[in-house]
Amino acid sequence: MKQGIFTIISNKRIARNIYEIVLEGDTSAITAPGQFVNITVEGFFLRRPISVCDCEGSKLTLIYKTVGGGTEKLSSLKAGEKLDILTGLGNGYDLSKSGDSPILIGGGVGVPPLFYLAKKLISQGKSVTAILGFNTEDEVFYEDEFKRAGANTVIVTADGSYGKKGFVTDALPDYDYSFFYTCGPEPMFRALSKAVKTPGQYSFEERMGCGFGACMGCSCKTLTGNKRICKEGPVMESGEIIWKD
Amino acid sequence: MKQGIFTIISNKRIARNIYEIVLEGDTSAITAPGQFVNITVEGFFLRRPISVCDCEGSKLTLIYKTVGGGTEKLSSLKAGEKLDILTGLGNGYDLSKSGDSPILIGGGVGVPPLFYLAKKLISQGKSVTAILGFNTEDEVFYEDEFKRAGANTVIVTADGSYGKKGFVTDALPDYDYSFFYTCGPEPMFRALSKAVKTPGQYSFEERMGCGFGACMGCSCKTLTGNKRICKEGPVMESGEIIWKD
Amino acid sequence: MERLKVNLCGIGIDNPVIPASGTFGFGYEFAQLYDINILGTFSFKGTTKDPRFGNHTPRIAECTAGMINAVGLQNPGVDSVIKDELPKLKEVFHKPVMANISGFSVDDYAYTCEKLDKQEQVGWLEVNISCPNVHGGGMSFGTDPASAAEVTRAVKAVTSKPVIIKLSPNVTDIAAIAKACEEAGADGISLINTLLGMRIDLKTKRPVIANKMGGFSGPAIFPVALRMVYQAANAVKIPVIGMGGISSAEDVIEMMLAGATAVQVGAANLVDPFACKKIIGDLPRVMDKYSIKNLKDIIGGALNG
Amino acid sequence: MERLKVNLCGIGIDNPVIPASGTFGFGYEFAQLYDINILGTFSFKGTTKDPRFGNHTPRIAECTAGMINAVGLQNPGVDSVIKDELPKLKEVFHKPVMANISGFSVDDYAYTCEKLDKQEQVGWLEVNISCPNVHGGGMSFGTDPASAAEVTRAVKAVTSKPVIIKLSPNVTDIAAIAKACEEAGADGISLINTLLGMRIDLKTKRPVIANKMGGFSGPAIFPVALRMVYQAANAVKIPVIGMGGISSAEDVIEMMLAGATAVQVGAANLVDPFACKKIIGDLPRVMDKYSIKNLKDIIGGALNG
Repeated sequence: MKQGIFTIISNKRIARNIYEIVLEGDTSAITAPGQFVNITVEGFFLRRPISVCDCEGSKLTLIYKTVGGGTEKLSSLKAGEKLDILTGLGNGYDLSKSGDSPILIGGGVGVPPLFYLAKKLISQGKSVTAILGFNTEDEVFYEDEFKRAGANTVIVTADGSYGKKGFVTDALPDYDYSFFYTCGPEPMFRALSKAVKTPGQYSFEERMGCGFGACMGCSCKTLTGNKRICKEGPVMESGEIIWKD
Repeated sequence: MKQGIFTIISNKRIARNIYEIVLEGDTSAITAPGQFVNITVEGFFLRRPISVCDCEGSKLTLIYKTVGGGTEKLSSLKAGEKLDILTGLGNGYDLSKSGDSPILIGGGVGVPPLFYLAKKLISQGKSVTAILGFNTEDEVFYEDEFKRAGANTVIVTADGSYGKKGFVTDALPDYDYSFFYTCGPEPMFRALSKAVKTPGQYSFEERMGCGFGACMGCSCKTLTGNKRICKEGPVMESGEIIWKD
Repeated sequence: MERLKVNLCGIGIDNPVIPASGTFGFGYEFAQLYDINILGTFSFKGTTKDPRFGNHTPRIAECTAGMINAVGLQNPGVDSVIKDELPKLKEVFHKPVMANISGFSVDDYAYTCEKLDKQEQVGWLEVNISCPNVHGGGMSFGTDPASAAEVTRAVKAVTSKPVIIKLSPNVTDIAAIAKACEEAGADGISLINTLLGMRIDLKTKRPVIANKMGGFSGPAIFPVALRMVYQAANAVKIPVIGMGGISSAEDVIEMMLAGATAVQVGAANLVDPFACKKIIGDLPRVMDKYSIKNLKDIIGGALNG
Repeated sequence: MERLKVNLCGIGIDNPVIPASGTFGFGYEFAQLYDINILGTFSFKGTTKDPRFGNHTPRIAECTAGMINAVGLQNPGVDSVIKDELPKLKEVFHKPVMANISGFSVDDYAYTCEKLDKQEQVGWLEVNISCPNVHGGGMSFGTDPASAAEVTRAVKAVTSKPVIIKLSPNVTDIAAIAKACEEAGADGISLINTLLGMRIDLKTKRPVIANKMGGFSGPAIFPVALRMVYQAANAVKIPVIGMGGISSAEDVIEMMLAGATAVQVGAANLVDPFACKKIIGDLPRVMDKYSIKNLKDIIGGALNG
């Protein structure tokens, strides 16, 4: 983990309530896709944890949804403004488990970390399929980016207004895969856990105090013991998760 | 009283810890020299009350001293930034009492409201003398402005590093005057109250909650009853003040 | 607007937004800024049997997201309030007003409440029991269930209008105090009064305010206020007026979900004289955002069960 | 640096800055960021007799200038703390550490304190009495002078190191609790623990945290903390550790003027992991600004007389 001051290069709306912010700064603490950063937003006490969507050299790309005052304030910031950010938080996805043809399954604002993951896997010569689920057409983002990165990209929308109609679990049976990586809402996870045919990794969300393991605010029980989602997580193995119903 | 959004035209240091800020906005509520405005500084709960130093058309000039976090934040603001300001607060000085040759006696950061007063009195054809007291040379400000406005201007410094050495009360006996107007620290007021040869008006300072008479945070006792320094004050008649020792 | 209306102790009010006592004077300063008849009502300056100048200055200290005041109940006394203030108020405010009463003995409270109860402009009597009991070793009436009940009974015995007891938050068990007031006949309770707070001036190394300690208010105290309103509303059946750091329409809704029938807005009026007008104006939009049709339907929505 | 040194219950510490229990874990996360030996000491994660997972999530809610937590004393239990955590801590921290102990019965406290008292890394025992007393109807030990004294006596009977009782602020009379602990043999007191607070989610209309209420901390509570430290320091002669919203060197000095011999920094560590390092670094400059030669000289500087 590192604390750094980042400069905003761009901060623009890319879908309904969805923003992409590109930052310049010291990204050396970011070691794996699936990690997150924690951002101080002036006027708000707690930092805002946001997963890494892309990271190249000193360029850090994040995608966030405006869900309250903090993210709305963040969305109002302009190029050139500075942000205090803790980087390199969480464990991230384990690329060594992917096999030759991993599948990436994202839901809504859970899609961004999978983009960085897709790029890394493809750079290792893997054949990557990405199933990206959204509620409706105007919430869809990053389809072209995934395609340009070389992922076999499938968009599904719950209302069928764009791509295939239905949920990610409706599209999943059409594909063979060696391993899965997913990020999205827990209802999607629960459906997925019954539909997947291989082991995989899930990236979880929880309200966090610190984001670096100090406050125990985001603990969860797993088959391999208590874990802090911000520290031993957010990525968990399919085999260790205890599903609440 | 009016609430208005003002735009900063300039905000610059003019003496040690002393800043002059020029603002553009609706000044129609400002009706008399000696009134003050109350400024919201982002990140601070209470507004900062500052007396009016000059007001011409939509142009409002204030002079303030950096005494803590709020005024330090204010001094960091740049031209073009906006401020939420309550204007036209307090009673202000009564020009009708000046007579032909009023004397204005200011101490340190108490000098600014006397500048607006001097301009108004001179515009009414009065012969104005201004005795402005400071601790030391690098705290002196607005000497030229008073002179250009047409006031017979005398600077005194406690350490003699500039102008006449001593306190305003040392300079006072050199002049005849029909009435006095003063603003400054209370020790100066107490000394002045024993030295003046005519009635006059004092402008007082107190920690304020609201600045417009709602909270009773700045009440004081006078010979004419309880007064709120922010509402029935800040200007009081020499004859009504009860001096604490 | 129908969807904002609530019923406070048998009196319907157009909306639940009520400026808190001590932050709105007797209304005139604000009446010069906007038509204060848009308010549900307001609670006027705390009134005592005899005139009071209050504490020495400084009476005010600033805090992160709040302020401390130690005004000390400055007011002209109940007779002058009836003779001078209420007639002036009548010209600018045409709704029932909430009378706020303080005292330093049980008899004080009864004496002042009985006089104000007879004024037709007065709709409710809000009794501030956070004052020191001079016959009880100076401990506040509001910190002891028995004293709180004693004041409530004494006031109820000599009045006919709804009596709302304003509770002090500086207690171990707010539910016990609330229950004691209800059992003693209170028609409603309001909380929280200010938290006892303090600041020290690093330059002088002395307390900032002359009275050393004072009442801490502002957005900083909202989570404590919300918790106590929730605990009190769980403990009593009479209406609860929630207050403490409310400064937005969102805060009003959160406080009502915790069990408040109406809310009071205090410190916010001092830093933004238009705060209550803005909050009332924002309510319909914020209600729409959270799919709330009528405010009265959300009262206590987050309570157990 | 000599001018920052203070003496805490007979143990000299290099400076009065102490990360508060529950915000610093067992130190490792922070040891990766800076040399934690620059700290006066730190108070480690609240330890209980048996391992605890704590409360359901969400455990965290945000507030204006603060946060609410309801972690529920998650910890591996005293045996694992001694076997696993302390040896790991020894590698990164070479000063006496403050052990923080919680319990749900008087015997719990005595059992856990006795074990930790024997660890040579442990310099002080900080006993958190804000926990519910399962044999006392669930009321917190810290809300009743007799219960607070009972815990203090039981712990003192089985320990040799300085015992510091950590007080709950959710009480009517903090001075009475502080006195009871002193009379029962406490070597020091620390306060304030978190204020009980709550937030409600306007979208779900339910409390934000699973446990409904939780401990409110952060800069918002500083004026209440300062007031209680001032009241407690006026009431007892034993050292007082002040805490509650401290996030700057200025706050440290203000708290010491109110009577604190040392201070704890809590929530600030969570939003800025370098907070304590920055505060210690800023102290000399801020002391110069306010003409303070040695910190130990300002302890209680604003107290009566």
